[in-house]
Amino acid sequence: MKPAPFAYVRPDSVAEACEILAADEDARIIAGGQTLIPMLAMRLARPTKLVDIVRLKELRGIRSEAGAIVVGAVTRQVEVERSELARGALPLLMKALPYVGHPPTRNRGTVGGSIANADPSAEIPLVAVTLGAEIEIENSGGRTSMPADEFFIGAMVTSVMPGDCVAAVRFPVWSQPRLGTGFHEVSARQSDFAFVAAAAQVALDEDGRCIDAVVGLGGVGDRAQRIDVSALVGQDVARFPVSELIRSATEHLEANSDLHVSADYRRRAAAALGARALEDAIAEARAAGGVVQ
Amino acid sequence: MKLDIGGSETIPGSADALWVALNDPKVLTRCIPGCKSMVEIGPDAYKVDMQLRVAAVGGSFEGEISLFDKEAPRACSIKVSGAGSLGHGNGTARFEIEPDGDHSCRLIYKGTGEIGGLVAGVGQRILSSVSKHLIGRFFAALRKEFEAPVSGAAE
Amino acid sequence: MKVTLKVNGRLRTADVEPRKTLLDTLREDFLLTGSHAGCEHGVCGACTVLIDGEPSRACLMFAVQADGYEITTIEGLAPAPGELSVVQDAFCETHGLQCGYCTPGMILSAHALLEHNDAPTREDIVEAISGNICRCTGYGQIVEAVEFAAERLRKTNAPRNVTGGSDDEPSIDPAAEAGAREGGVLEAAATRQGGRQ
Amino acid sequence: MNPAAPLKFVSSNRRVREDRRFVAGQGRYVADIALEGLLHVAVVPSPHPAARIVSINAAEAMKMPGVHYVLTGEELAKATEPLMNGLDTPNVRRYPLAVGQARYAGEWVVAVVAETRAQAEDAAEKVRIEYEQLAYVIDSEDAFDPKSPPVHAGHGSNVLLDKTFVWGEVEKHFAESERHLSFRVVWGRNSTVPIETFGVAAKWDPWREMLDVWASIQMPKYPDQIARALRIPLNNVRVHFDVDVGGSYGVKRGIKQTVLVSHLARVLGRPVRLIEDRLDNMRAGDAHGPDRIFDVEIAFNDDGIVNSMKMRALDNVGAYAGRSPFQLGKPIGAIVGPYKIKSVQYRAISVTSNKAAQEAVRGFGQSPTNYAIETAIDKVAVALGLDRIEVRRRNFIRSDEFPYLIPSGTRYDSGDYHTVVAKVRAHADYEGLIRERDTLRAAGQCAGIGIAACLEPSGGNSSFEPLLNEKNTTTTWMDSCRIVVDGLGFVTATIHTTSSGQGHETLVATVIGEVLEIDPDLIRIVRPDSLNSLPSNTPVGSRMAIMLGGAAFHAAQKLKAKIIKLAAHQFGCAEQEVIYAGGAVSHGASGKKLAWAEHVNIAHRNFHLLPEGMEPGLETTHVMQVPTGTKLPENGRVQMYPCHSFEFHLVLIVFDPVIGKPEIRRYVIGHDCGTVINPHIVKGMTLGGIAHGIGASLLEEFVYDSEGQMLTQSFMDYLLPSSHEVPKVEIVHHCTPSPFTVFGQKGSGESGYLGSPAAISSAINDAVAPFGISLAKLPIRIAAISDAIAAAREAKAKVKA
Repeated sequence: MKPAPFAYVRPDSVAEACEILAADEDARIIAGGQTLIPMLAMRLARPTKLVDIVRLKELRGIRSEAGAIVVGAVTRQVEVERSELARGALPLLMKALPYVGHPPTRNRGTVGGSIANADPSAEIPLVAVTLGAEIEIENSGGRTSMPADEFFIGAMVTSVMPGDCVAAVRFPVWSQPRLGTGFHEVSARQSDFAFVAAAAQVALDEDGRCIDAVVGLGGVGDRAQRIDVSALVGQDVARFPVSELIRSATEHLEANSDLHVSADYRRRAAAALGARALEDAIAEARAAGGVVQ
Repeated sequence: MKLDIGGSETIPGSADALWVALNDPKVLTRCIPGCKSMVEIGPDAYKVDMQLRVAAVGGSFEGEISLFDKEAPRACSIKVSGAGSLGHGNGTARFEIEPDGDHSCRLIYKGTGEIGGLVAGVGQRILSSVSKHLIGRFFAALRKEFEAPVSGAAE
Repeated sequence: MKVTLKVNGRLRTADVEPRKTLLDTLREDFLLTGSHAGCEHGVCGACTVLIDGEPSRACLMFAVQADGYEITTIEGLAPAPGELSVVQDAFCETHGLQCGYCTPGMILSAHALLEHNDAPTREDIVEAISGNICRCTGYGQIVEAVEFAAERLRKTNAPRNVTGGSDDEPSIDPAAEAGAREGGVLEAAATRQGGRQ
Repeated sequence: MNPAAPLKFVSSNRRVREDRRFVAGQGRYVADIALEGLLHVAVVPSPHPAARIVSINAAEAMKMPGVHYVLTGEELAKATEPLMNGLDTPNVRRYPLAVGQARYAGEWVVAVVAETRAQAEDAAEKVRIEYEQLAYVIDSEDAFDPKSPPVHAGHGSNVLLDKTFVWGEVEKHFAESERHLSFRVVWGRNSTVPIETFGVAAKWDPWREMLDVWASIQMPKYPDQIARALRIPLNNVRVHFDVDVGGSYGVKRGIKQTVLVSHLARVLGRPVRLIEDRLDNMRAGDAHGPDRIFDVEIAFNDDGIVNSMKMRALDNVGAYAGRSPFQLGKPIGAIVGPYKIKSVQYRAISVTSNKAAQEAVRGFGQSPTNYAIETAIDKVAVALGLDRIEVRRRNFIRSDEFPYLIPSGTRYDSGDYHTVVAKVRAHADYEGLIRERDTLRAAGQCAGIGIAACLEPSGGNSSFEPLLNEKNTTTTWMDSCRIVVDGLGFVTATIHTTSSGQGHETLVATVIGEVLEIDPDLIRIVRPDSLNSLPSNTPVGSRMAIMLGGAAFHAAQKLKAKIIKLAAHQFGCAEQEVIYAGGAVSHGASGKKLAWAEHVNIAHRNFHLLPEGMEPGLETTHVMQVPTGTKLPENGRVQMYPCHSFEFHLVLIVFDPVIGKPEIRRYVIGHDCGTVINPHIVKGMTLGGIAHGIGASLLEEFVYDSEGQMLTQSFMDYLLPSSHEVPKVEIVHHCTPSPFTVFGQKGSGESGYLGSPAAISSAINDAVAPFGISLAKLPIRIAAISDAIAAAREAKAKVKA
């Protein structure tokens, strides 16, 4: 299992990387390589050239910026796990990260790599979609950004064009004091691809009414998706039939089947885990500050 | 790995125009994702060369496409088979065209495919998603043929 | 391409194709065969090495990507020839292995865990080794080994291995002992017996 | 030795001596062996499950950089004999590369040799093969149908074996029994899948006419098979046994790989190596395990006593068969499990199909059969509303009934099943476990207790071969040990096979140390090459503690006898008058004593002091025959294995009814393998076996789709348990020594694995029982549990409506 031959370049800047990519449509970016290298080894992928961006400082780091946390594309997943900044501001991402691969792959895998790879089961894209993150893309024209929901098109398919480089992910930070998150997933083994993953984040007011709530599901269909839980907003969460809401929101989801689980299974698990994630988020938010009812 | 495909697409063209387009190897070459050439090897039979790519995954395929059970201009069956570095596949589908006004029609399709070899052996988890995406790309390209006709498109 | 890698504290140079993995380079160019190929697609962990102290898959990195990092392989763990690290010795103590194929990667993962946590819970250990598949042991004695190593590391000021030397090689000099008549060579070490105290 | 003397080294918690080199990364596996001028092989797999090979065009491949050779099946077949067949099926021929026709998707069709593996893979892509697809058959029952397309046209059908045994008065017992029940269970195709794939390197020296082979091998008669296939004298083959094997548990047979590589080494005059990559290994390492459908009928009474059983086992061996059909034969030696079932009808059917070939897997077919038997016992208990442990207790052979002759002709050596079960019950607090289960159920969870009791036949007799193939008249499966005391008094002993983590060096040193009363750590154990070896049948069938341990014991006894004779001669007394202790011999009456070094000195240097007729030097050898294995089968009955270890599993599993992901909350195993030689090793085997069984019952399967394509070619879809999936296991020990072995030891290399799939299935079925459903196919996937519960709930809702 050895890759087909390719050339290797390590440009000094994102601009240079974009130039190389634009000039050769068969060139591919490599960052952490934790997904790309197996594909190379099996010869599923056979680029002419690998453009190694993992050491580009301009793509690295975690910073707080205008109501968001911006994570540079080549920031390793383990660096986010260990980041105090992320821990405080992105509790949902922190809950999801332990499910990403296993420790050795998180040591090398990058946040941008996971985004660019767009696996329908991947946790980081799920959190990005759930929170409505923006994906920053750089190319010869400069940097633009795009909502995660538009960025992900299907399994391994994104809006990235030849010559584009995912530069950063801008996760919105919720500032409400009563914030709660929930994350659940089911997979055959803990470190496997999720059959279904569910993420939820909720903000409550002093009285326990929902100010904002989001629920996202991964692994069910071709890409991570948000489900509509807007009915919860303005409601007293203590009295709201959460599982009913999730059940109706997931009833007609398009779901895939594979040799491990059926589409029906995915729909059932989506309803169950979605409800569990939302319930967890609500419980956490109720426990956070304010008056617990 | 078996794949069931099926659905219907609205095409912004007349049923007759769609029929002509679907029988035109030039149109098909443009619409089939990754298709580099289609060479006629017999009546309604073509040899195709494809350079398929979905994200990082890609490979070259050689195969054949044939049309049969034609009921012009309303229905036909298509048979596709091919093999390449990623594996091999074959499938048949039945197309039916229903007029939907003067300048629009519906293309209803249903079929089954089978994918084997490497890509089925290591990628079964996302194979159906990827196939759906490719079919989607085909129809998007087909619609484009009618929205903004380029030279050589069906009239 | 020429690459210069820092492996086990030493700079090593090799001329490799870009497609050559760090694993194959370590094994073929540097003859460090303690890192093993199990799946070559990042699942089994037999190729685990430490990169800047963190367990990583040597099959999921090309040698051309690896310059500038501190790479530690199993060969870099033993303090001296014939002498084992605390973690290595603990694996011997609990028999945390059978065929030995996954063992180097497993030990490096355990080593990295204990570097930053010398009082890991069972869950911490299970998580730390979850990327290393062992087909032989069912992990029970591996978890015990890591617990035992942690315990020893916490008492790191106490002399290690007070019960005697290694168990495999005779520590006595056969030539010196060969002349002994009473008792004879073979009884000399009969009291040295392995086993946890 | 003195049976009353306490054991000094045996059963003590000594370190495993092999471990030191492995923890240092100093194991020496086949991929680590450096050979000057080594060439590498990549193979081209067939994409089709059945296809005629119309043409092969290697012109482009030959032009690729670094390429030395492209070998086809036709060429190889001309130069070699077909690989060994276990059954008498001469038209089911197998060669390392497909000849004329490919019979499963993934089968190796062409081999490419190049300077590097990467170059070989580059060139392999350029080989153009034209196929004509043929009809194929995948499903086992379809393959059994005479109308199915035969995988081997020359054989005429897909049935390799269809043999019905009737042991005892089955029909009478069925007629007399108050109740009957029948069911089907399916054991999905899985295997042991060691982390090291199979690898082999071969070098041919035309001047010495010597083929040197290094391989990660666990294959009985491996050198013989190489020589036969290559048509060269056996003494032209030198297999190096001092290669560490990265796990096997049965499957590392590798004969096709070896013949392929050896042929290439001869043709090219350069050493050649093939290390399967994971894709090669999964799809065509020919190392898949049993793939079996059981139809079982049980006749029993209202009190739960099982009188008789009819079992039909249909096994799908895939496209080719070496010894794999015999995996239906070994279970005959424990066909009634630990129970006093009076009669059995057993129909063993082995079919070919267009799947990859099957190979021996840990337990050699016993674990699937145990799963079927234990499912039957659970069903009897459920049918009668009796406690499942109680039903087992009622049917167990009692400890005072051993040796116990079972209907199929094997005499079980010893056991105390009731006591083991009682100890487990007490340790686990069975009643408390039931309360815990019921509490979980009341809280809306699915919870179930799993129970399995089973035997591990051990000692490596292979009487199933003559039983299933009358042309085979083999009645010995010996193993050997040689002990040499050198001129300075140091002891070296030999093992004549490879080792894949079972601790044979520790075993042999411990046994010899025990007999000679010397420190085992001072005994060196070596694995000479095959030309310097005594007979061995490799560590198959949980045989090494019994056979290699036995051989070492007897060789040491011979050595001790020689020393005693030598010393008595010096003392001028009878041998009976001297006492051997700690390597020294003393004569009580005279107070004379001769130390170890003095025996050594006399034997090595003082011929004039030796008793008449004694050979100089200190060296002894013992070739051991399997205890109890002496006869050919008679009337379908045979003494199969000498020893029978016992294990009893008690498991609590819980899962959410919608998510369906089983969590093993508690796992207790009672284990009795007689005298334990090294507790670390036995513990490791048991824990590892349970983990392996967790894989077989919940996660692992080689899945083929209806078109004959394998969907699980990587570790992303073939799922081996990680540390997260294996719970902490509690082991309850018991020791019932075997009367047939030197220390009372029994085998333990398959322990845990033989019962854990049955126990886990039992727990899950107990958990879903409230829904009125059962899950009858392993592995039991998460979705299968959840889907079945959902369907049951829906059906119930419909009835209500």
